[in-house]
Amino acid sequence: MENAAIFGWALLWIICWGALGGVVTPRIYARKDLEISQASFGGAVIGAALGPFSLLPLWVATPKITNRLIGIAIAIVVGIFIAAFALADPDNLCVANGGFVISQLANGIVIGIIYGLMALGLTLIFSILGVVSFAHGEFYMIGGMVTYFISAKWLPGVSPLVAILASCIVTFAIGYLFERIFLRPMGSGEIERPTEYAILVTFGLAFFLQYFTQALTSAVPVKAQRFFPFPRAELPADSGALLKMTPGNVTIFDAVSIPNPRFTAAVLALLMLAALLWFLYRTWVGKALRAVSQDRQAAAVTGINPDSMNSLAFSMGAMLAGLSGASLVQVFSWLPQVGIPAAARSFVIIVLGGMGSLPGAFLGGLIVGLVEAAGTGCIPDATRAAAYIPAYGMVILTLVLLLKPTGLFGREL
Amino acid sequence: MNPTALFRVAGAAAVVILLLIPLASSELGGLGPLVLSGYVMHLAITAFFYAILASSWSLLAGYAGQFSFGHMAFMAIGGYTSGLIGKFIRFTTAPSELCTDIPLFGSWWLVVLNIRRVGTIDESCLDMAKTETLPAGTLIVFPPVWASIAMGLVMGATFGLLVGWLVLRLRSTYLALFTIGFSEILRASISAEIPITEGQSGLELVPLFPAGLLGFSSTSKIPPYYAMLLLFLVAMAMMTWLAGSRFGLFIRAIREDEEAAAALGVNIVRYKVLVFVITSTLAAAAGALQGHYIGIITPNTLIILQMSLVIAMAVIGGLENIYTASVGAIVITFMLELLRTNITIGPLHIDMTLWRLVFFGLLLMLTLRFQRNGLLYPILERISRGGVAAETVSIRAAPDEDEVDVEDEEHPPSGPDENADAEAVNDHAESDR
Amino acid sequence: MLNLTANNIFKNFGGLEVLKDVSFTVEGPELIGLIGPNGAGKTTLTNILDGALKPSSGTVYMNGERIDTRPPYGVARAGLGRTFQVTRAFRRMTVLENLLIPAMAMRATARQRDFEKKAQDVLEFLTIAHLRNEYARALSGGQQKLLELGRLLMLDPQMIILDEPFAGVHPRLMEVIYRYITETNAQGKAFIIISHDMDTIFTLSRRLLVLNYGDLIADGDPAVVREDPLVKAAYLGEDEE
Amino acid sequence: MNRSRTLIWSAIALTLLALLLAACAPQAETVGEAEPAAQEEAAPAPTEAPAEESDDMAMEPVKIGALAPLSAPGAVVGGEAMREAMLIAAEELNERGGIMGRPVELIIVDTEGLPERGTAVVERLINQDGVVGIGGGYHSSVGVAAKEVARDNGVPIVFAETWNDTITSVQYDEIFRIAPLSSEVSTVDVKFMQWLRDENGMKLEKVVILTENTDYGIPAAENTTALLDEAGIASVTFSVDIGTQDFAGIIERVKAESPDLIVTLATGEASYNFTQQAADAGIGPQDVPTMCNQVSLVSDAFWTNVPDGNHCYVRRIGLPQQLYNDVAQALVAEYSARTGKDDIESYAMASYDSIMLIAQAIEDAGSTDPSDIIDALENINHMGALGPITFPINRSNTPEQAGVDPKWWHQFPDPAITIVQYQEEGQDATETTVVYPVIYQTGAPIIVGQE
Repeated sequence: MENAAIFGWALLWIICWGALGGVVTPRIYARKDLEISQASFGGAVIGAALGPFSLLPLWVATPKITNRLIGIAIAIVVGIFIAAFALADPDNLCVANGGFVISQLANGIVIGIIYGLMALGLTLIFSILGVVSFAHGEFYMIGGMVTYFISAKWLPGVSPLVAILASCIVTFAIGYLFERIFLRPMGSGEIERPTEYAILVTFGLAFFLQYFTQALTSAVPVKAQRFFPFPRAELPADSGALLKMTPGNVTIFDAVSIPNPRFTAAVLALLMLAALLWFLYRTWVGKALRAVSQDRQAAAVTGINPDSMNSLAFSMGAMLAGLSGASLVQVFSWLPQVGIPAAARSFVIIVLGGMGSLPGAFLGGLIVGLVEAAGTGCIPDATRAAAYIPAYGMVILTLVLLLKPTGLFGREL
Repeated sequence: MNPTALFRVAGAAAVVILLLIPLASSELGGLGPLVLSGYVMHLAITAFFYAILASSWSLLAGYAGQFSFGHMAFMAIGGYTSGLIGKFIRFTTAPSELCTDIPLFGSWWLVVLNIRRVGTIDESCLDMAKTETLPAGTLIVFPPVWASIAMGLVMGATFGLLVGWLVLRLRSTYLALFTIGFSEILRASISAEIPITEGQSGLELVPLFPAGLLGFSSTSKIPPYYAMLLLFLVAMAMMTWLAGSRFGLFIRAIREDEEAAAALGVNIVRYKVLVFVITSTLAAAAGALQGHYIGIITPNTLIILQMSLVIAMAVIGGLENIYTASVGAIVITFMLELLRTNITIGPLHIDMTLWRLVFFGLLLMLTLRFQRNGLLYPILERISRGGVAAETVSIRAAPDEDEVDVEDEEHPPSGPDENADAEAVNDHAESDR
Repeated sequence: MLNLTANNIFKNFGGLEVLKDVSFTVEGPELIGLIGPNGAGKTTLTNILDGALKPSSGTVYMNGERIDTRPPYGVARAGLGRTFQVTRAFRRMTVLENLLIPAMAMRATARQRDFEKKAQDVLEFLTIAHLRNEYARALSGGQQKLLELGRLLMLDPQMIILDEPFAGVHPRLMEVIYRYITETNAQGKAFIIISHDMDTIFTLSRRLLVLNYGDLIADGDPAVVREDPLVKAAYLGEDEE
Repeated sequence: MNRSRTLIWSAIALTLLALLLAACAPQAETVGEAEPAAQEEAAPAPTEAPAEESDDMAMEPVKIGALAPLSAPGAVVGGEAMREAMLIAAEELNERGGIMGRPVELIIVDTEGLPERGTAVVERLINQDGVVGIGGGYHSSVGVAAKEVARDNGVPIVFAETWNDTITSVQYDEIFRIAPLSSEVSTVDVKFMQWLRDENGMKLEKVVILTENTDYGIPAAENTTALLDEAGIASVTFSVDIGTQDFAGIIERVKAESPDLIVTLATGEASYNFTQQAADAGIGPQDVPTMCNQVSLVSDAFWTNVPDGNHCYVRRIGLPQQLYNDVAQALVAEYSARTGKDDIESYAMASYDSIMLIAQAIEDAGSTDPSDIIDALENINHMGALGPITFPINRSNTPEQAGVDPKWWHQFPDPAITIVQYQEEGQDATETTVVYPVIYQTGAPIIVGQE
């Protein structure tokens, strides 16, 4: 980094004014008898955005702090951050190379969609049962393992869709059994302190599933073949300047390249997402699920059995994780341990999106995908950029928990 | 004999036995037929190490209800702080000129080393200073191990304070997620900052007693055994005292109902932060001691797997009691070693190295589901039945029938009406957030 | 002499005004009833007085000290205790421990045994002395309510807010609670009692506050308030729902 | 609290006592003398007198310890291969009639890839099981920690697969190594690259190194970088956390560097992940000359995980299979029969040799006294699967006397290192083309991406 000082000062500026805005704004709003629930966070981001130039008008005019205002402020903060980075390090690939930036963005979005699908399962479980499943990563791992073993070992040559379906069934079944045996008693008051119990018992499940799989499959990494390789194609026909497809890759405009397995996985994820939305909003069971997530008592009065909704939600959540695993086993090498970072990432996403919020989970997935892409792509020190990959998400997690524990779409605390 | 006195005697006997165990070690020739190899001694030390971690985690999670997954991070903070001080700090009687020199009292200087790697050899500025700038006869003193361990404790306490303060607002699940995040960031940083921490290669630490102790060499197992035992006993004594004092009362009240405790005048901020500080200090102390004993510490000690081991020990032993948690840790440490034997049942050949952890996970889940207070709890209950142990009495059915309102009996904790019921659910949901 | 003053309390929840300009003063050991239809803001007001919620605007003073800026435990130490609508006993602690907590919290240097005698007296007064070593979760709902009242005696505040003390309680326990209120009040502690039970509240209290959708619509002698047209309207309105 | 406190104290005492007794009590199922004793993980009786003190005890088995990572976070694949090879060694020894007429008992312990576990298990091997020498060893960090225990107890370790230079450069009497030195491996890598440039006309101005931030990866990358500098080749190092799965971002950066050659120093699944994802992104081994990690020699796993990995160059420790000696041929035959693999991994071969070396040293010394074994090891000339193994730099010929770097202490000086290349998709590791060094060459390198 050449002019690191510029970046440092910009960061300092953002942090100091943000802190000031966060501390002072709620007091001013309180003194004027205005609503202060958003004042702290809103003040912080608005302060971070333009410092005194935005804080003073805010304090004088004290407008209602809407999500729109916060959104604009966040956009400005991100803008300043990027501008400072660009000034500080003009030769950085993220600044100087447009194709690189777009490729990274494309990568981030594609992988973010799949992260989002997995986190969706977790958030579904949370919205119905009120627990975070720490075994989510293991369902992801099992989904991939089942898909691999069916498509490569037991029934070679079978359509990958069959294998994916089988992995759905397996993860759904494990989720269902676990919920019935271990989580069902929580509802009856048999278990003291159900939230803590749920944390520990899903943690135990994670431990069990991981070692169980390892004991069964040994620790050799495996990987499924590409589900649906691209046809070879070039457009225009000879130069391939616009679009160039090989079985493993598609390159657009000679600059943006998306590997086939990721592309397939993202498309699968989008299809699943559509199916999920259809299920939740168009079927009776889906509506019942949503009803339970909004008001358990009221739903129970209307004849919905909350217990069976719990089972359904947990199994479906597990299945969604299994599905993400199934669609990614053709992208990554698969081991019994692959679930751990994936689960950690899902935690980040649901906290960022707001626990229990379905759109939040999806958007959170995209953001985490993009941040990881930006982190690995832009940090100038090549020996550190990738070494910190597991930390990027966790930094988001801790920051969100500290600044706005409700996340982007969470209900008020 | 009255159970209290009985247990007191048994407790004292246990301490005496623990103190006498080294007499049976092979280093001291064994005790009749009982000869404990260095390996058993090593296991005992490790068992104490885990017992300190599990019992302090039980104070944090079982008593105060703060389900932190960052306990191993504090352990690592203790170990790494002590190790980094040993690596980077020296005391000299003359300024080195080449390193960062900080004047102390008299003619003493504190020197912060600047180490760079040349090929495969680490070259520190002090080595150059020895030949170039330092006058002959300059004393170079390593920081004493006890002092670096003490700094490890201070760092553990500081981070405990920081984390405890940051997580004040966070309940259960959020707290668990935050602490996982904290520990993962720490792990990634330690792995990546190789020039400082040596990354995955591990940071080497000087032995606990570099010059040996009382005729035992620096590699003897006996001084570390007593050091770890001492820390264990001190930690248990301290936690016993804390748990029995107002502190214990208040943190349990916070676990049960934070708002109600606050409404009754309990300074929840102070006690929540304090319990983090105390337990992280204990974890850091254990980490520093273990680091010096093993001689190396790596970021892999922070992986979630290691944390789950401590959690499982505490839960299987009994989460809500520091004693059951520590006994659980000791038993499981030995069990996991003993279980490394292959079992052949007919044609079935079971590689226990792999399967023991599967069974362990299953045991953890079943314990949680069917024996929430841990597997040791029923033993405890049986021994003390007929005694007056407060915790066990209430397991009996509700008292005098005529005192109990029949209508209430059917819905014991329920609220006054439909509306209140709904609110109760909301309250519960809120406390989950 | 106890003095609690609430000045112009407003409270918004995301645009919903739950309390609108509520002001009142409590002087000395009064016995006040606080009534109002569901959603009137009674519990919100309690939470604001207790420090669990911060008012959007307005102030609360107790004996000249501002308490709305304090955390709940600071308010408790200033001399205001409360119960909760849904009983919140420390379920996995014994009855005795439940009682010791407020007593110890109030005094930094105290030791447990200093209070055991007093706790015993309180338990006997509340007729649950035989349960002292039980876990609170083993108690019936009514007994848990008594336990909460006992904790307040150990806290020894100047003013007590009871949120629905009579709801769902067996008549015999109700007598105990009734006796608790009158005797404690006679010892010089002020009470604010929130209740749906009109009969009890009208006979028990000597002053009545009526909240309706965030407005304090009446404040005065129960007999007068009962005839207030606004109050009647509020309750009639509720009946129509 | 008091009651439960004392209560639990008694429980502590009881359980601890029970466990201590259980841990030390002689176990009934200790393998009998007549049986070939390749026992894993058992805790045999330490209470009996050491064998060499009594002639009556002549049939007491000779105990040899072995280190291997057999559970996570260790590299389990490597550990399992090593275990298999070492078991073959033990069985062979027993079929031959054991060592000095006594059966051999091989005790394999799991290091989990953690130094603290490594310390514990070495402690156990020496103090509990009473082994007289230790072989195997995979993770360098474990080796670094284990060497201290070995030194404290004066028991020799022959490391089979720990490359970190410092393990030998500290010059402990007890520490021997038949694995290559990390720095020497890098030297071969860079010589190979120079050879490609100078003799094969390949354009080579910039190299990207992908490494894992471990005790293996970081020093290897540092060495390689330094050597590349000397050779006038620019290099950029990307280091990743070992658990990394998604390399998309890094690969875009690698791509932007437009490297002429890529070196993968990440091991395990990270290596597979990187190579395949790079191939998907269009800079795989078929697009840019790539030196894949040695795990790519496990051809089954390689082709499963990296279907587009053709034309990878892989560094191979040990001779090419065509040049295997009789020992190696026999070993491969047995190993293939057991595992279904066509070739043996270099580290499995080395771990086999490490056990055999210790066995021969005991025979040479005619004693199971560890210090005698160390003396014998210093003077050994063992025909192993790796070739004739000697340790020329030792106490009678110190690095100072020999004028060499201390890293050569107790180091097997010439483990053969070759570079092979997959030249057909799905090719078996045994059929790969040896492209370097020229004396072993079986075919010319296919250099991709040259326009």
